[in-house]
Amino acid sequence: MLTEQYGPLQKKMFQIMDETGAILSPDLVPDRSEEEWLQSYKLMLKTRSADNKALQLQRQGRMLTYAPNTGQEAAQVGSAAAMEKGDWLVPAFRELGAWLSRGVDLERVYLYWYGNELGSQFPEDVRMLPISVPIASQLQHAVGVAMASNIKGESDVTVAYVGDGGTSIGDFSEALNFAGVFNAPVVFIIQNNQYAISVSRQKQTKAETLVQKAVAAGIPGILVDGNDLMAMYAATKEAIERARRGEGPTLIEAYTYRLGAHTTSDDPTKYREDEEVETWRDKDPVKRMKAYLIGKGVWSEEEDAKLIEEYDEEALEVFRKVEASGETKLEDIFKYHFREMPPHLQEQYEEYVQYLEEVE
Amino acid sequence: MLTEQYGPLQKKMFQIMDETGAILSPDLVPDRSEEEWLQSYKLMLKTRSADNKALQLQRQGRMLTYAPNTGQEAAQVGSAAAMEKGDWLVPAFRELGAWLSRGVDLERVYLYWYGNELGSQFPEDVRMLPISVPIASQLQHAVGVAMASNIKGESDVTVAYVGDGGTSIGDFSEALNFAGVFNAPVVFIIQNNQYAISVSRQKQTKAETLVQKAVAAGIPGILVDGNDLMAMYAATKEAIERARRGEGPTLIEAYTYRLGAHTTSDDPTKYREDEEVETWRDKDPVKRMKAYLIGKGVWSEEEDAKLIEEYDEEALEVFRKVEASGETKLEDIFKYHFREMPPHLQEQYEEYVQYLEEVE
Amino acid sequence: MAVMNLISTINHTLDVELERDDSVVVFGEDVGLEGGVFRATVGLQKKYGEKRVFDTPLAESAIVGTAVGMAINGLRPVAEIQFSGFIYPAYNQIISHVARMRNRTRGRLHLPMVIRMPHGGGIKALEHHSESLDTLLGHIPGLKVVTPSTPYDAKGLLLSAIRDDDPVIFLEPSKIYRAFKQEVPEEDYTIPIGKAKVLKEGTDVTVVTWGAYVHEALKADKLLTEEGIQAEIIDLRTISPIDRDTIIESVQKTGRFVVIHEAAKSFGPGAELIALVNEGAFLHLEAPPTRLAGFDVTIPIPRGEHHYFMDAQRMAAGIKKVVHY
Amino acid sequence: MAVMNLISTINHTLDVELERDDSVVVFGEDVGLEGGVFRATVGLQKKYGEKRVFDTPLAESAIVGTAVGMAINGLRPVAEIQFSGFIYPAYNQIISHVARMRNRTRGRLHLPMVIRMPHGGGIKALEHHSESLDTLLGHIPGLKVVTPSTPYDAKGLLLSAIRDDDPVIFLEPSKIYRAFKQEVPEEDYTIPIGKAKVLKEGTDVTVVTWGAYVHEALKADKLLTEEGIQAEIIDLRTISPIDRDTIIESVQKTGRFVVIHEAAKSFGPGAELIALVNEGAFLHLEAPPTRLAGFDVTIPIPRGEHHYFMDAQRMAAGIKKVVHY
Ligand SMILES: Cc1ncc(C[n+]2csc(CCOP(=O)(O)OP(=O)(O)O)c2C)c(N)n1
Ligand SMILES: Cc1ncc(C[n+]2csc(CCOP(=O)(O)OP(=O)(O)O)c2C)c(N)n1
Ligand SMILES: [Mg+2]
Ligand SMILES: [Mg+2]
Repeated sequence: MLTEQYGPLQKKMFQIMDETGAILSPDLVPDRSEEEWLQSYKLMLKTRSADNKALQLQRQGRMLTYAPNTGQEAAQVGSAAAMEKGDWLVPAFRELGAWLSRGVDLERVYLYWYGNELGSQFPEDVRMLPISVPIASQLQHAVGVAMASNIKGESDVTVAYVGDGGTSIGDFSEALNFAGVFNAPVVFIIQNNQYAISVSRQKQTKAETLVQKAVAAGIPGILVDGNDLMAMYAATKEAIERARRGEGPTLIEAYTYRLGAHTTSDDPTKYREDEEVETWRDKDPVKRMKAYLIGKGVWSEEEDAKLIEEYDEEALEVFRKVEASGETKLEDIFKYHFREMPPHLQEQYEEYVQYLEEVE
Repeated sequence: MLTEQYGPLQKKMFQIMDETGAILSPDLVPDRSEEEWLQSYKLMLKTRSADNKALQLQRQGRMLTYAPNTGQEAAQVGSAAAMEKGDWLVPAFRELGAWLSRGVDLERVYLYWYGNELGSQFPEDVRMLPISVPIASQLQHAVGVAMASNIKGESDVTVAYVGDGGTSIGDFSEALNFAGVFNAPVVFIIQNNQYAISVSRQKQTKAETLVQKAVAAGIPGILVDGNDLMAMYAATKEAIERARRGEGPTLIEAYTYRLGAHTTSDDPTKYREDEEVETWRDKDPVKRMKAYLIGKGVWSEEEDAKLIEEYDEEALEVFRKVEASGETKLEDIFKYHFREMPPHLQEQYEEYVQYLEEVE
Repeated sequence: MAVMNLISTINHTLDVELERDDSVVVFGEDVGLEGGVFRATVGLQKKYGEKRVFDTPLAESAIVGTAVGMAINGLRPVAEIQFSGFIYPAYNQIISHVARMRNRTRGRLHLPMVIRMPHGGGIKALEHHSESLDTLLGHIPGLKVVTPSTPYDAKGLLLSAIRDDDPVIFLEPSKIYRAFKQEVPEEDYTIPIGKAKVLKEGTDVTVVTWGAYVHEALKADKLLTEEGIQAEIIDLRTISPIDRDTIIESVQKTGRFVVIHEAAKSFGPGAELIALVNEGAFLHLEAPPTRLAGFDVTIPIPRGEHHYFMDAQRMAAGIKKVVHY
Repeated sequence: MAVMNLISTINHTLDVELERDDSVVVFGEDVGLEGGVFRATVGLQKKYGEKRVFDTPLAESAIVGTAVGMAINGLRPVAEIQFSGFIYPAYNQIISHVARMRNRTRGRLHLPMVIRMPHGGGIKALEHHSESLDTLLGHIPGLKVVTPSTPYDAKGLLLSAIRDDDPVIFLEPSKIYRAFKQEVPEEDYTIPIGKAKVLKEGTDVTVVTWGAYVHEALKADKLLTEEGIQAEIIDLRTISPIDRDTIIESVQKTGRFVVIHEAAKSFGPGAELIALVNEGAFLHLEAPPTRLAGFDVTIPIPRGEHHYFMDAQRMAAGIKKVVHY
């Protein structure tokens, strides 16, 4: 069990691959074909392209506030890759790589950040909850979803995400505690990207690691190099399997870094040193995985450059579609509050429509 | 350091005295005179008398809902005895022994449970916050009080209480985490009396101990036999001294048992076995301390019986006074919301007074 | 037909629905083994097992938050909050998620869930055990808020609430949990959410109230009748959305309006009803629409609570003022 | 006299008070090192040190809860909540403790503390960043709730708030943080809490609003003036306690009343004002007192928010209806 070797109190970080893409522990490499790793890698690239494009568009004033993922792709794609068909994904708001891995359309994602609630109207077969802005509150939903799986006797597992900042909020602790008590089949993944907006991980808690918060709930945990796709996959896989066997929840701390800004509204130079960022650029999860795949002979610089270009174009294409979608339809802001619109809401809607007709 | 030997992960419980009152570890006995121990013992007796009287009066329909302390006197008196003059006490609602130790009048206490807010109007020199009904919310106040001591450069320490049930609420985790981050001079004492109303400690969390929740905040902790007055005193003393030295917060789990009902409104036979209660009666902290003191020759059965009788009478006396105090004065429910009553409140008050005059 | 008080009706109704619908689950603090501090769920764990009726750790936010997740994943959770005054730790979950999930996902997810709790005061309880949440919940778009005043209504409304595909907050007036009994049909029936009930017709003044105050208002009505005043007494039953039609129709007839509630006056539910009456019956008004409301104070603990809660006499005095305006 | 926008005025005012009074401390998420996501506290940590101006972990309940403790132990905490939509996790602390400590202890403890936050919407922000808390805070006995609409008022009101011996919630309309500049005196001055301000006298209709909508209402007033309508425009400034006298006096003069607010309509702040107007000026009313309010919906994210927030034209149309009733 990885959680025994790299448990909350071992003060060791689980890694399979080093910063150059070299395998540190061949026996720990998960049983997956090179093709499968390549697929995951492509999802990482796609995530990064989508990020870059969103930022670029935002600077052009075409996109609204956007929360970038660059640097965290392995934590996101690696964990999601370990999920199976019926499993549920419960996001915070910075897991683009995981969403794309689970079949969410980039179009929906862009639509959301473009400011339309239709961006959260996922297709029926995508078992993902919408983005949750109130930090950590989503973890309780995740536990509830997982408890329901238990109650109904179904074997689906729920994978939920939260940031390092989110571990300070009461909802986080309550969720872990409920998960422990009800033996809920849920995997909590902390993307510890070292910052909550400007507040560094060190100011967030005196705990030496975030994963040791699992101890409070009496559940297992593991500290993982979040920039190591293979380690993230392996740790999540083990946790999901444990949950599916009826052995309850796990907390995973993915130790990673947000290379970009918190969102397009902030300026990270105000609160961190370039030097620090540079150190982490060396640990870039994409670079690392690329080196591995090229080393294995299943990928090349040329293919890489070409694919990035493709993804960039695709992202722009998708955005153009989103941009063309225009404003939210008036009726949409009224009609989804209840199965049936209550009379007062119906009236407010009609009055407003009438007003709009009058002023036109 | 006791917290090292009996820390959150040692799975050992700190004890000095066994169930018969015999000293297990003479070298750990705190440096206190027999007279001081006797004083603490008397406070335990006084607490129990006040409890018994309140219950008796409640059955007679003279007292309202009351939350008994019987069985937890050592946890309460032992911890409070370690406090010094300027230190702050932040209660939950079941720490009568601690309140009395800190100079709160039984009259105020009875007045509170009798249903008058004046029961929380402590004299200026009593540094105690009022009872906090919303479970665990008071811990954040405690941290704030302690942070203020730090900010002002004062050396007072804050001692705060919570129940086992209270450790499941988000406010508990947030408070510990803040205390850690700000190195607040605060001691958190969990009175683990094994139940939160009907919910047993086992159902409250999967954590093997409650003290291990300290790990989540990266702060030290200690599991203490809460029915052992000396151990409670020693552990709290050490924690307070650490805090006063500027070394931050500590979590203490006082392992104890509520021998009575949750409050006068519940019937514990609905959720626990008599057998279990009996086992715990053998561990009665009062009995244990009495045996010790009698063994030391500083106390006798006769003195004991006499003092109990005195305390019983005193409690009744106090209650009679409270009972005679009658109803809350009308103006009291209006005039304490703000330094000055705003006009609308003044008007509501006057209108009502007028109405009362009219109907008389 | 059995004769039941309010609390045993709640118990009976949960039983009916747990039996009928496998997706219903019931939980909260002390709800399982003990059967609830008011005994609302007594016997249900034994009958339906620990998977469907269970105790939770002490954490209101998680109780509501996990209910959200359960509702998403195919269950119909019925969560108990031990007292309405302990809902506040769950307020973020309620306002940010319970009320918004359907709209946020444009209909993709919806939350068939009920949060039920003892509500209101007058039971000589400790601080925080007497709170009125009418405004604090009624103001939140996306919630339905219901409060029965009789065992009969409680069953019909609770069944509607559990079967509703959207979240319903179910406020149970604790003061009348055991105040009186009533015949409650064994069989299945529902009462629509969003409909007020005219308890007694009258022509002189419209009196709207709900929860425990309904019974005090009916007593006040007797006093008024003695003086020849014909009040129309309406039990609001649903706090949100309000049944405007019933109220406005009544005020158009009587020309006078009084709303009586436990909650504090300022920004209280009475304000909303007065605004509605202005919108719908302005030209019919013969006196200022008036609220008899809680003072703008924290509800006193027992020795002072009689100052806060209104009795029939005070209600009658207030109504008379409006009639004689 | 310096020319400042709203956000720099907040910064300046905190600076003034940190300088003047050692017991003032300023904290919240991103408040210290970064100086706040809106830059309200920029430079203050450098000037006053980490003991008095600091970042907290991400936990609103603890931010407010520790402020309570600090206030008890002799400080004057000024806590920032990053956006009003993130106040909900702290709602228990606010309602159960902030609002009640003085009354609970019958005056023994009181809480000189301020909770300030960006408030309201219209800035094309993400979900939960556009919330209006008027009712949800105004309804709580024991709180004062203030919201300035200009830099000048912001300084005077914030100084009053910090110096108040009771808790004050200070809501800053984020939409106008940088919308315009104004001359703000360098020296010390306060504006009393609980006083509305008549911005423009008029005889035809009383219009009450606050926060960012004040400026839209003044634009609407221009449109009305063009049509010969003389509106009296009042900036409420304090949401609780409401300055009834100013409003009622105005309505007694104009006979017509319109309240305009961002918050959802039902159980919203407009209802309270309408109730007050009924209580104080019923016989003067020539038209139904009317609210122009947010729809009873969750505030839409950016592509739909223009449907929700009112512009001057829509306000003017609504006011005209009341005038021509
Ligand atoms: C309850 C709450 N408080 C404050 C915010 C504002 N906010 C948005 S993101 C953020 C930081 C989150 O940090 P972290 O959890 O580490 O996630 P990251 O942004 O690093 O992915 C804050 C404070 C919020 N969304 N919710
Ligand atoms: C937030 C909140 N939820 C529920 C309650 C109701 N309640 C009062 S005491 C109690 C149990 C507390 O258990 P514990 O913390 O173990 O303290 P004990 O009563 O054992 O001293 C509960 C659930 C409350 N007071 N506050
Ligand atoms: Mg982070
Ligand atoms: Mg307990």
